[in-house]
Amino acid sequence: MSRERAINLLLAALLLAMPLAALALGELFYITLATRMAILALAAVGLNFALGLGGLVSFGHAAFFGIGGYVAGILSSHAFNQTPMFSWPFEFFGSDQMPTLWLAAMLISALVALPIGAISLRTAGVYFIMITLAFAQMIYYFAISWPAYGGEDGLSIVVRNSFPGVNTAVPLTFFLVSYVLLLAALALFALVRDSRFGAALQAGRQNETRLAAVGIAPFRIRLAAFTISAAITGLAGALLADLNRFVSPSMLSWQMSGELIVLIILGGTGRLFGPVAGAMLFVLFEFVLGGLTERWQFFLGLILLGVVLFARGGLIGVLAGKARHG
Amino acid sequence: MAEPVLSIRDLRKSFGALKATDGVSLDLRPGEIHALIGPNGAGKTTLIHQIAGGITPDSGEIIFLGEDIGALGVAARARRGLGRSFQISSLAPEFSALRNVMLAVQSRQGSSFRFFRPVMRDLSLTEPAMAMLERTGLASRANVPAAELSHGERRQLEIAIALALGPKAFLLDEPMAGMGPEGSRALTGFLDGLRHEAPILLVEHDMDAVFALADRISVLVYGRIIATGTVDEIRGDAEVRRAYLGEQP
Amino acid sequence: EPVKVGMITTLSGGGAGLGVDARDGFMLALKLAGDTEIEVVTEDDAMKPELAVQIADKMIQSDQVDLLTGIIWSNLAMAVVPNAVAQGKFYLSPNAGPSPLAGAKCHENYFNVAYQNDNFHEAMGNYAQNEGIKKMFILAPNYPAGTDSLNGFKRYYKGELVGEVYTKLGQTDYAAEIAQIRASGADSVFFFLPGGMGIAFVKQYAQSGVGIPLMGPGFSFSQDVLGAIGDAAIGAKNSASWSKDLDNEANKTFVEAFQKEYNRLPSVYAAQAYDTANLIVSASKKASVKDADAFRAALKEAQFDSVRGKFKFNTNNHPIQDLYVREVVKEGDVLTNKIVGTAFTDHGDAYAEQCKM
Amino acid sequence: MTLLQVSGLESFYGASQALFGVDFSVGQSEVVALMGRNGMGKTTAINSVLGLIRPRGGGVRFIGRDIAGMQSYRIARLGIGLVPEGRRCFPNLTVRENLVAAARQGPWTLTRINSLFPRLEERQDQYAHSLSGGEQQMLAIGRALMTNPQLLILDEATEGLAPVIRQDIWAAIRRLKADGQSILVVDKTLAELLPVADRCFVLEKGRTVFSGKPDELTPELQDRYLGV
Amino acid sequence: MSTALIIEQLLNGLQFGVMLFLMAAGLTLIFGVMGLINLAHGSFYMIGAFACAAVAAATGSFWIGLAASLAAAAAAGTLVEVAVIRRLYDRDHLDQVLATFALILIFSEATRWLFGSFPLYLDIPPVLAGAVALPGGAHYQLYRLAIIGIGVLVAVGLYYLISRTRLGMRIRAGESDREMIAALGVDIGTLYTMVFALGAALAGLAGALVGALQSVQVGMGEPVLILAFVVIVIGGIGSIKGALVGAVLVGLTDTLGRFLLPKLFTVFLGPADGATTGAALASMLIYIVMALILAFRPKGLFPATA
Ligand SMILES: Nc1ncnc2c1ncn2[C@@H]1O[C@H](COP(=O)(O)OP(=O)(O)OP(=O)(O)O)[C@@H](O)[C@H]1O
Ligand SMILES: Nc1ncnc2c1ncn2[C@@H]1O[C@H](COP(=O)(O)OP(=O)(O)OP(=O)(O)O)[C@@H](O)[C@H]1O
Ligand SMILES: [Mg+2]
Ligand SMILES: [Mg+2]
Repeated sequence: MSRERAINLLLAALLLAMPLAALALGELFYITLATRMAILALAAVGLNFALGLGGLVSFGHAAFFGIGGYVAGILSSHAFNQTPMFSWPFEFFGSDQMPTLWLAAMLISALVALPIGAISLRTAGVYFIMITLAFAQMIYYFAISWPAYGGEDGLSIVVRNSFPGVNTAVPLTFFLVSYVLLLAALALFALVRDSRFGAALQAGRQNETRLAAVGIAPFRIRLAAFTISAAITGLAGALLADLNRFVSPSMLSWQMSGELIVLIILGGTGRLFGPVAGAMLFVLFEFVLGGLTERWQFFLGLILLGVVLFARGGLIGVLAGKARHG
Repeated sequence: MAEPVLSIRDLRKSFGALKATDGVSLDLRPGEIHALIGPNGAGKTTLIHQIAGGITPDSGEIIFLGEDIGALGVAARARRGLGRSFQISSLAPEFSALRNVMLAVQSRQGSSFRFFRPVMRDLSLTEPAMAMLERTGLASRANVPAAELSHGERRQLEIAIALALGPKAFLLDEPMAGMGPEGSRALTGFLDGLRHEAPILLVEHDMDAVFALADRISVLVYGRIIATGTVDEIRGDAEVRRAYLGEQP
Repeated sequence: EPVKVGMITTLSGGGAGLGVDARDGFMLALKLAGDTEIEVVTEDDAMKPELAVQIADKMIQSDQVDLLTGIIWSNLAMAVVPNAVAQGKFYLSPNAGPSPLAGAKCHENYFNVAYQNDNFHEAMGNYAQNEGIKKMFILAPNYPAGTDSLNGFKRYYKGELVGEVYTKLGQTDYAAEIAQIRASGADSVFFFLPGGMGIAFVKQYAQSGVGIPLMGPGFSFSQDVLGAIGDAAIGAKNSASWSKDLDNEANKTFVEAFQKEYNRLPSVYAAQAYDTANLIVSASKKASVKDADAFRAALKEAQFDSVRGKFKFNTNNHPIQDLYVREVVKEGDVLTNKIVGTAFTDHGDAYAEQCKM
Repeated sequence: MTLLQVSGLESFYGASQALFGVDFSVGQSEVVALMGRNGMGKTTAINSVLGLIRPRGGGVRFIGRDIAGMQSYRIARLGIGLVPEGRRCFPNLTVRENLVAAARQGPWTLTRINSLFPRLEERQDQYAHSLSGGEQQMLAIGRALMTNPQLLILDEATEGLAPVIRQDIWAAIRRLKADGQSILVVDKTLAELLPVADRCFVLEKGRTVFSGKPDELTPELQDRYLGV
Repeated sequence: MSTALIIEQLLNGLQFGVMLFLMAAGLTLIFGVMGLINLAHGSFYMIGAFACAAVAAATGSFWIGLAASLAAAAAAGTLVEVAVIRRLYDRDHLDQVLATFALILIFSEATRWLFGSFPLYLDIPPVLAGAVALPGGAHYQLYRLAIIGIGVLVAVGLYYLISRTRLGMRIRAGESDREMIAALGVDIGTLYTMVFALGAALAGLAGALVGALQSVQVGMGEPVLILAFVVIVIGGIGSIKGALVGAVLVGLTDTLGRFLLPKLFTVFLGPADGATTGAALASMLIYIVMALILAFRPKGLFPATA
């Protein structure tokens, strides 16, 4: 077993152990904290399909995160209030079933990602960063000023949506649901990374000309990756909405996009568990420092700076050493 | 005479005032090595790029296996069977030599939209790729990332990738460049055999190799072909000597 | 009976001034009351709704607080309040009062000690109406609080609107809007631009020399921003439920103590938070916070000395209070407000009827 | 006088060692050939001399100073001009800009470069990224000459050049040598290299395995070390 | 709608554009030319504004404040380059993102620590108060005209520096291949420190100049950061001309959009709904324009190299 794999297992175990320990100690909040870590990690794993594998630095992934959240929020608010969302061609009253919401969140995020990706992928490098930002900003400003679902004030979800057979209102249950989804996404990531598709995607990141010259058109590969990536981030958005029982445009903001990128870099760019390590670390810092001092952002900044300067390749980079290239 | 595999008709391309390709017509026949030589900046690489699809010509036709491929993209042309090597090595730097070659094998086998099967455990990818590395003498470096190969080794890898595509025609842009005497000699022998698999359009400044290999030579100067002929014809051509060969021993 | 209070407020970034004032006002009240039973944990929300929710969860689940308070911004309140009251905690708002929480989504454990968001705007609308201003130009950012603001204003102002403009949230250059104001032929301009937007607007407005009188809700001319606006603010009319020169004992004590303690003048946020703290103190004296029903009743009675003079809760737990019109003046070299009129007496809000409680 | 003296040089890429003890030297007004098969460490040795790779063992002395571990810009300013392997022209600069950006005073001027490579003058306002391979090679040589170095290092500088131009380059090298310029050359065409070289060093697997005059490099040795 | 108003709005758009350019000028150097992703650009802008406000308040002179803003931002820039950026040149570009993200947090909180939580006062200097009359009945503020002037001067100066001097060539060379330019004997490290400091100083200058029109408060740099990136990317990274044209385009689009779109929608939807819908669209407008430009010209309006 490689060192990196051992660290990955350890991280997965730690994340699982945290809420269990919390439960044993009666510290319920740490379950919520762990859930948040898992969900942010999931969002970042989503982004990692595009960024880590494809080198597509999307500075607009908050759009999908937020769309996922809003899909969950909107569908469940209609279900809760028993008001139809639309009545043609059939009456649709939304849903408060998590599987339905997840599916819808992933589907709609993917559907939005498709045209955005198709246009954005005409550009490359920093231009890609900025054009994805542009699309996210459009959606953000739309959400802020669109009154139907609360605008900038956001939309609350009155009761947590349900999952057949379990009680999601129990914090641990909801954590487990999120955790399992995170593991599933990680497994998918690992599979895709090592597959033919993943090989093409990664080759495109390293050298687009080379990829095309062997007969694989980079555009379609990337568009597919971007869409998958958006769908997973959208799924995370739906979960976060349920955790917070609230969605608002701040989930769509550029700061959120930036934060997702930061999570990946913090954990280790291009690593399977990079987003997980990053999310765990970031949420932990935010939580611990926030409780210690009012100037927590200053110290958070210092710590992050320390990580970039002294931990080459992020947290996993430091622990596991140089990445091995297949 | 057999139908040409690749046929270029009156191709033109200008960069501003510069006519980089100025009405070039050229055939590549089955089984031949057709060398394209000419001074630096004559437009050889530009011509290769146009055939491979990286640059769109201003006018003219490119017929490959009886089909006009002028409207196709780079990847589509590669899949039709145009295998190329780059004058300045172009590799996936983080991938090992083996994975660089596997990429070509994967493309040759069809769709890259396969999400689940790990490539490194896929013998249908690794075995042909390894075979190509063996043929080009890079087998011992199979697991070294391309970025860590020496210059000459990268040049060899370029060839291995082009081979792995199993193309119906090769476009090789200065394959000898950067290879030591030993490498050049080996590659010369290698290309000599390769022409039976697919014809080669060979751009090369190494005249020993060109004279040893070429069935026909075209000389490109300022975007125009000034002469086409056998080795002996070109060697004897006064203008070619003046413009390109210089004082050959 | 000890009460544990969780204060979530904005202590970093551009909006920190408001949070700092609210916290300081709150703490001052506890200090003056000499109450050692009330323990406060404070945390910075950085103006992010998600973070505010996380902190609320932590305070409720981990710190075991009995009640929450402190949030400045409506969107953060919307994120935190429904969650907190659903977990059986009390929430006392020292500032934000979004309309859903006053109406359909009101809750027995949610008390707003400040105002319903529309109040200040309604007051200004009423003032403009009573003053007989013929042509108004009105301006606010394009987000719910902005549209609510202009709707609040229009609820009482019935004259002609020669311009109704919605700006971009976070906009910093207003040359284009000012040009429109200049060309509109308005008699007066009402604007609602919170935080830095307001500072930028008023400065640029003064620099442009347009000269049509400005009015707005108290936020844009509150003590925390007046220093940054400078003399450009002098003469502007604004509405608030409180002013430093309000003539009552509680207020005198408050203003004096605040200046002494923090070496600056208090703002309306400080005043509201000060009242919030005093309300908690008054209720905790009457009932144990562990007895939710009794404590709720004690809160509802609102028997504390408000710096606003009289204070009582409406059916939706929002204040019924007087609203004043103030004018920015210079005292020595300090800019501040003085009351020039009363816009409403015993004013409630427009959403109370929708509240089924 | 010895201009450059390299002894026992050891260099690493990360953890993997590439040079295990390389020795060579270049004297004043001398043309020295550094030879070896692909991947034997020629480029690594050159990069170590210039401080592009920090040597971990051995000594590098240039005009009597110890330059091992010095920053590469200082080394270059002492008077070493490099034509790197793979050209490395600045793609976002025009031909002219490439030439003048790092130029230093001396006999080599833009005019002289332009007369050496008329092709460059024709293309002077073109960005280097769109130059042909050979043009880039000329530019890399011109750029190094423009720094007016005491020691010129050519790492495969004739790669990709047309035979006529290559003849010109070798002619130029001979002229430079006649003018007293010291040159260290790596090149694959022995037929052209050996006649101009005063001394040869051969590397194998990161070690110097031969040093001597070109005529001492017998066909057997050539076959053993260079595969000719 | 009078012609005077339309002329004035066009001028406003132009002015806003040049102001955007001024705000983006430092970033053009650091990001556009040196190729460093610097999210902390807005922090330098903020530092400039705070330095100017504090010094102007202490000395009573805007001009001394302006000098202080240049000095403070340049000092901060030097510090950042030497302590942080320098260590990241041979790393993945993304490390710069994380590092400068951390710097935003540090600078914002440090500024609040030093200057308190409340916005500071900074007004335009008295000599530049007032307006000049323009033909057609419009008049225009002197200070804003001065900003246009300075913006254009900075643009010309930068253009000259980057395109015409050897220093500019070396910076650009360093962007594409640091190792190679060093191997040619150029002390690229020190050069980059200096240029980074210059970029920071320009950001500080913009902060001071624009700060006099806006609110000098913590966090003021963040919206600027995004706008500055937008401007540079629309224009084409590395091109000064592009940045200027991009800025003016954004300025005009934004101003005219804010002005005209609500009017347009009012015709269909009535005053209140029309105004909000128009405003919503107006706030998305520059991003729509940016997306359109990049969709059709994937390297911006003036790609620096083909
Ligand atoms: N995008 C471009 N813009 C302007 N000029 C170009 C462009 N691309 C190529 N050129 C010019 O066109 C000419 C032909 O270039 P090309 O690379 O085809 O030459 P080549 O024959 O391959 O030369 P070499 O043997 O040196 O590689 C050169 O003079 C080159 O500078
Ligand atoms: N960036 C690198 N990282 C790791 N290893 C490297 C790197 N560059 C070169 N090497 C290795 O160092 C050894 C020496 O390489 P070097 O480039 O010095 O050879 P060379 O003699 O110049 O060969 P060539 O004639 O092919 O240019 C080779 O084994 C090569 O694989
Ligand atoms: Mg070529
Ligand atoms: Mg080499």
